[in-house]
Amino acid sequence: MALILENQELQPGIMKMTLAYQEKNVRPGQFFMLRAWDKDPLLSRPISVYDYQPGKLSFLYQVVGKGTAILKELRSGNELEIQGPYGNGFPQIDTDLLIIGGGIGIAPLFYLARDFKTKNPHKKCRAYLGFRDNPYVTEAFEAICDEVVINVGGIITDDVKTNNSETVMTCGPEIMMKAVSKIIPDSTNVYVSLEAHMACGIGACLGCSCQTKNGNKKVCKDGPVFLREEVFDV
Amino acid sequence: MALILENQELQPGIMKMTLAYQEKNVRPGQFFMLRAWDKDPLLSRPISVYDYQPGKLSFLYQVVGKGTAILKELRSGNELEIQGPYGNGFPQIDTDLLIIGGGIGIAPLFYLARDFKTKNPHKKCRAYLGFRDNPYVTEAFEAICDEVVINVGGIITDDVKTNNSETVMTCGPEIMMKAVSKIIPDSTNVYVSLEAHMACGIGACLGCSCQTKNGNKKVCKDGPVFLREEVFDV
Amino acid sequence: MSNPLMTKFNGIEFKNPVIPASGTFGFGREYEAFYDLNSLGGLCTKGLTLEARPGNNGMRLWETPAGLMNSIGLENPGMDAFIKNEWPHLKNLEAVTIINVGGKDESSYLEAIEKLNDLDVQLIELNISCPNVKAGGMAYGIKASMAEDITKKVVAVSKHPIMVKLSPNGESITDIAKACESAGATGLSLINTVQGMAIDYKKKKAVFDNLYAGLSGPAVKPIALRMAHQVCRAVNIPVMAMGGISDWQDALEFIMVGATCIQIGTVNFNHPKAAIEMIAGLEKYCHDEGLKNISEVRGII
Amino acid sequence: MSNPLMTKFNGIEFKNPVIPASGTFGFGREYEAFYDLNSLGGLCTKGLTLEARPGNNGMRLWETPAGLMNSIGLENPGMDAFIKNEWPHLKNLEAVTIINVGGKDESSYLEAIEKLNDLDVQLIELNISCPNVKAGGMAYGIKASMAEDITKKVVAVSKHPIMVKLSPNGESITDIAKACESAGATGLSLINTVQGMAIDYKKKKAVFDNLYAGLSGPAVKPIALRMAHQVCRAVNIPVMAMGGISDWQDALEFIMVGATCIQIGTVNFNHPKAAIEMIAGLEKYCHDEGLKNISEVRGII
Ligand SMILES: Cc1cc2nc3c(=O)[nH]c(=O)nc-3n(C[C@H](O)[C@H](O)[C@H](O)COP(=O)(O)OP(=O)(O)OC[C@H]3O[C@@H](n4cnc5c(N)ncnc54)[C@H](O)[C@@H]3O)c2cc1C
Ligand SMILES: Cc1cc2nc3c(=O)[nH]c(=O)nc-3n(C[C@H](O)[C@H](O)[C@H](O)COP(=O)(O)OP(=O)(O)OC[C@H]3O[C@@H](n4cnc5c(N)ncnc54)[C@H](O)[C@@H]3O)c2cc1C
Ligand SMILES: Cc1cc2nc3c(=O)[nH]c(=O)nc-3n(C[C@H](O)[C@H](O)[C@H](O)COP(=O)(O)O)c2cc1C
Ligand SMILES: Cc1cc2nc3c(=O)[nH]c(=O)nc-3n(C[C@H](O)[C@H](O)[C@H](O)COP(=O)(O)O)c2cc1C
Ligand code: FES
Ligand code: FES
Repeated sequence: MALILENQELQPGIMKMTLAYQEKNVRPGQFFMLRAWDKDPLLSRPISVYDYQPGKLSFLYQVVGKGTAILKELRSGNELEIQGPYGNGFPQIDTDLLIIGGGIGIAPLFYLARDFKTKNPHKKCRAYLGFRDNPYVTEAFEAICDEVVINVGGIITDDVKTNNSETVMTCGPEIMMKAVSKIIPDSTNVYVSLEAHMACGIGACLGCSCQTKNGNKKVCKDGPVFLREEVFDV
Repeated sequence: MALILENQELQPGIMKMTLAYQEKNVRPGQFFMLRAWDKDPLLSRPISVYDYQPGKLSFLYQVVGKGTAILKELRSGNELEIQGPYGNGFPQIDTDLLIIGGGIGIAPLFYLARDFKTKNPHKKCRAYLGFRDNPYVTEAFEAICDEVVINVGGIITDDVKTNNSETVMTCGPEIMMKAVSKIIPDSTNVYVSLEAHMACGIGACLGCSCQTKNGNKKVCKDGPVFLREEVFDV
Repeated sequence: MSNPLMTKFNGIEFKNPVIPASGTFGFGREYEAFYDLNSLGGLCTKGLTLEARPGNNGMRLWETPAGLMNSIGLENPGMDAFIKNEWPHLKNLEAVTIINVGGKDESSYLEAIEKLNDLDVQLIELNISCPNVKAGGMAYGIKASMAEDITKKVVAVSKHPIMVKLSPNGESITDIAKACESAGATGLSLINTVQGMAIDYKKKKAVFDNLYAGLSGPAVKPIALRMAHQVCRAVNIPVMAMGGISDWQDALEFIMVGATCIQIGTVNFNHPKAAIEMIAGLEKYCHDEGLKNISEVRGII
Repeated sequence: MSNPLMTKFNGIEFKNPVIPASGTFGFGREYEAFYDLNSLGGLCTKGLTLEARPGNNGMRLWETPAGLMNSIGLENPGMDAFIKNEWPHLKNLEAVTIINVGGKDESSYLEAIEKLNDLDVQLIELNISCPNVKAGGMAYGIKASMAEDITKKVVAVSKHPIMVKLSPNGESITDIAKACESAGATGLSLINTVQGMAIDYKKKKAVFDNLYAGLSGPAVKPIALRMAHQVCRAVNIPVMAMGGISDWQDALEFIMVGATCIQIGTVNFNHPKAAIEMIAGLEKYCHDEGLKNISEVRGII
């Protein structure tokens, strides 16, 4: 059980939750399985790490259904069950970083950017963040990144310009990530973070299988981060 | 939805909850179906009226399983769903009143006693209240009744003395109510308040049927209060 | 604008396809405190048998995760008492009253059905699928040959259309459905409760005197939906589907797999206004989707 | 004091009767992060087929009230890869490794079974009940005659004891159970998932590419308990029961109706330490009740 330090609504239906967390080291792009209920709903919910520093773990999540609605009701001082960190996470890179996030898909990109800039203070990190309507946590990105482009209501990929010195990491609706994969030149590495319905989160149920160029992979264990050419036709 | 004004633990596992309630007039011995959850648990929970005055409705309940555990977690300011008042309730009488309650079975007897003394200030109301261990709400009864005998850890029926000027009303474990029915002379009317697992609470499912001398009766609608000779072999 | 929920079930008009299920709605009266029964498409009576039945002894209800088990055992006042005490009230409703008839053997089914011949009944639901009575009931509903036989005989003596209520506990439900169709059923309804068991481990005993009881509620919805889909594809008579329907979205799913009407059971207990909220939800859905009639999405899956 | 949970299943010793179920535990490795696999009575592998299978396309998981639907479609590396990559790790466990074998036709079952003849396997679970693959799988498990036939042939070619895993979706489960017994099965396990359906009403589509999928979890427990009770009374070979078991109390109920061991599936997902907590709970129960062995309450209902 983890203690909730804060669970705050940033925009209608967009929550940020911070927990006291001492257990393990956490890498950008990893996720936890959350639950704050007994048998209903049955499954735990996969949520990416929005930020992590020793002692503190944050999530940024959108209220979409039953599980996230329950999470929303939690208050600081309540506890919840978390399992993780799970998944491979984003790789360490030695180029500049370009992150492209759509909607709640920006969640795993913040810790990614912060960690990258901490380890590589002299490298550049640029961000394109797209929102359907009210943006959120953009100041957090602005405080970290060298450049942040925010797009509200439009198509984020229309804005994107890149150069060969960057590696691209993206998370958002699949249609957006596919578009990103299309427009970024082949010479640039593009990593995409996938979603799938998950039961176990640890590779045991095969419920999150996705077809890749190298056979079936488990989004929870082999992913959620994949090279674009492994999972999309580009 | 009804607003919770107070939900307080009186003794370990014994809760008193007070709601703002304007809807209907409520009689002693009636109950409500309570729920503060979506689909799990599935059914609402029958809980007797512990006290009622215009604008305010109280329950006294014991935490025994899933439903009551959820009720326990509610705080003032939260809301919960209530349906009712249901059931026949205790009858109006023109004799003195002797109430005999065992454990959480005392819940419906308090409003009964208070209502009786309000309507019949010159009649006597005596109470025997039995508890396995820590007693609760005894002061409330003492403030209302002419005489209160409290028994902790013993057999309440060993204490009971009655006289022909009284009507007896009892609620508690079935074994206690049967013992009460045995020891009270035939010339005295004894009313017992029964329990049964309930789904609808309104007489539609026939899940709470009990066999009586007059054929099957529904505890929720024809009861929960019955004359002892109708439901017990005496 | 015409009513987008108007539904014909083999010629019988229902104002909407929402119908409280047998055994969960008494004879309707209890729910009049919550809404006007005439806002319903129809309602289905508690299962009636020729003679009055006291029902089962012992525990009758047991909650399970997202489910309810019941062992009522067809407690009912018997057909004559029903006709005398309940029918006068029901026959004046605009909502279609469906009379659910059970039995313990062939002659008790047939006699009960015959008693209805003099009344102006629009639809009878023949319950050959109650898992809670020892003799008869489900026994007829788990073998296609027996289902066919009893249906044929009932259809022969009845002046009214017969809808057969199928059990999920028998052999292939499509075989049974086809057998009932060929025996002359006007329609089919499904599913009755799924046979289950509960144990009180502290008492080291089965919860129900009858050992087994019937499971209903959201827990069984996936099973009911699959069976509704199978049966709707297997027969050409209309189907009333049920099993775990809790809200208009659930109802819509059953319509999308082909159900003409839907029945709602357990949800009436925990949410007494479920039926009217469901009707409102379906109406709004038709409006939002621009459907002239809900039938435009019927059977699209 | 001797171990009150020690259990013999037709001669095979299990340290305790708790066994993670096929398809919910991979090949065990993932759960080593949560506890020592040797604290288990046994474990059951993901269903293996002769050839590798990629499993089903499209959505594979769907949550329902108190239940989980899956349409994995027996994704597995094939028998040879299993023997090469997983068996070396498993064969050294103290916990009994049960190898779950599926197939699409007779010859694929038999060949897969034969490949195991050279290994030192204690128990094979013959899966004739997977509702998620089109050819084979469940087809063998829904008719007693077919179940008998395939069991006989498998028993004939196998050097190892065969436990047949039964489907809840077929004709009378006791008939199928008896047929498998008479065909030479060493034991029976049940239930596999219950066939169900899910609809995404917004997309106006079935959720699963295969239309139907398998329902598991607490929702099905009452059904599983009833079937376990029926089967335990119908045969003289031991039964491993499963279906919705979430805690030691659930496990105990299945033992009380006669199960020798219990398997746990879905609960491993939402509560990865479920197995060891269940073992501890059952141990404490034996202690509190003064049982020398859990078998003293087996089959008491
Ligand atoms: C690796 C990973 C990381 C994620 N990180 C985040 C995050 O940081 N912030 C955030 O807001 N969301 C994130 N999601 C999506 C999040 O898991 C779902 O929004 C959430 O599970 C919905 O649960 P619910 O009960 O509110 O919705 P319901 O619709 O009631 O859920 C029903 C079932 O579907 C599953 N489900 C529904 N939507 C999704 C989805 N988009 N992806 C996976 N499963 C889904 C649920 O887990 C549940 O099993 C992530 C998903 C994955 C796979
Ligand atoms: C008319 C009536 C009035 C009642 N008044 C009170 C009261 O004032 N205070 C109080 O503490 N309790 C009262 N009870 C008992 C109360 O309803 C149960 O304790 C409660 O339903 C338990 O719910 P649970 O979820 O905590 O327990 P669980 O054991 O999880 O409940 C499982 C199921 O069993 C039913 N159930 C369990 N115990 C009982 C019981 N003793 N009676 C009826 N159903 C039961 C539940 O309603 C539920 O359907 C009353 C019961 C009835 C019938
Ligand atoms: C308490 C109860 C009593 C029932 N009695 C009858 C009955 O008398 N006749 C009948 O055909 N079905 C009866 N049923 C079955 C329901 O009509 C319905 O088929 C079943 O409950 C599945 O629907 P649900 O999940 O919406 O409840 C009963 C169900 C319940 C829960
Ligand atoms: C994701 C998943 C995969 C499964 N795969 C298999 C399998 O490969 N072989 C098999 O015999 N049963 C398989 N099953 C069925 C389980 O072993 C078990 O019979 C069923 O889930 C009921 O138990 P439970 O309710 O405890 O989950 C699978 C179940 C699930 C949920
Ligand atoms: S969620 Fe179970 S294998 Fe990925
Ligand atoms: S609880 Fe339904 S009739 Fe009494």
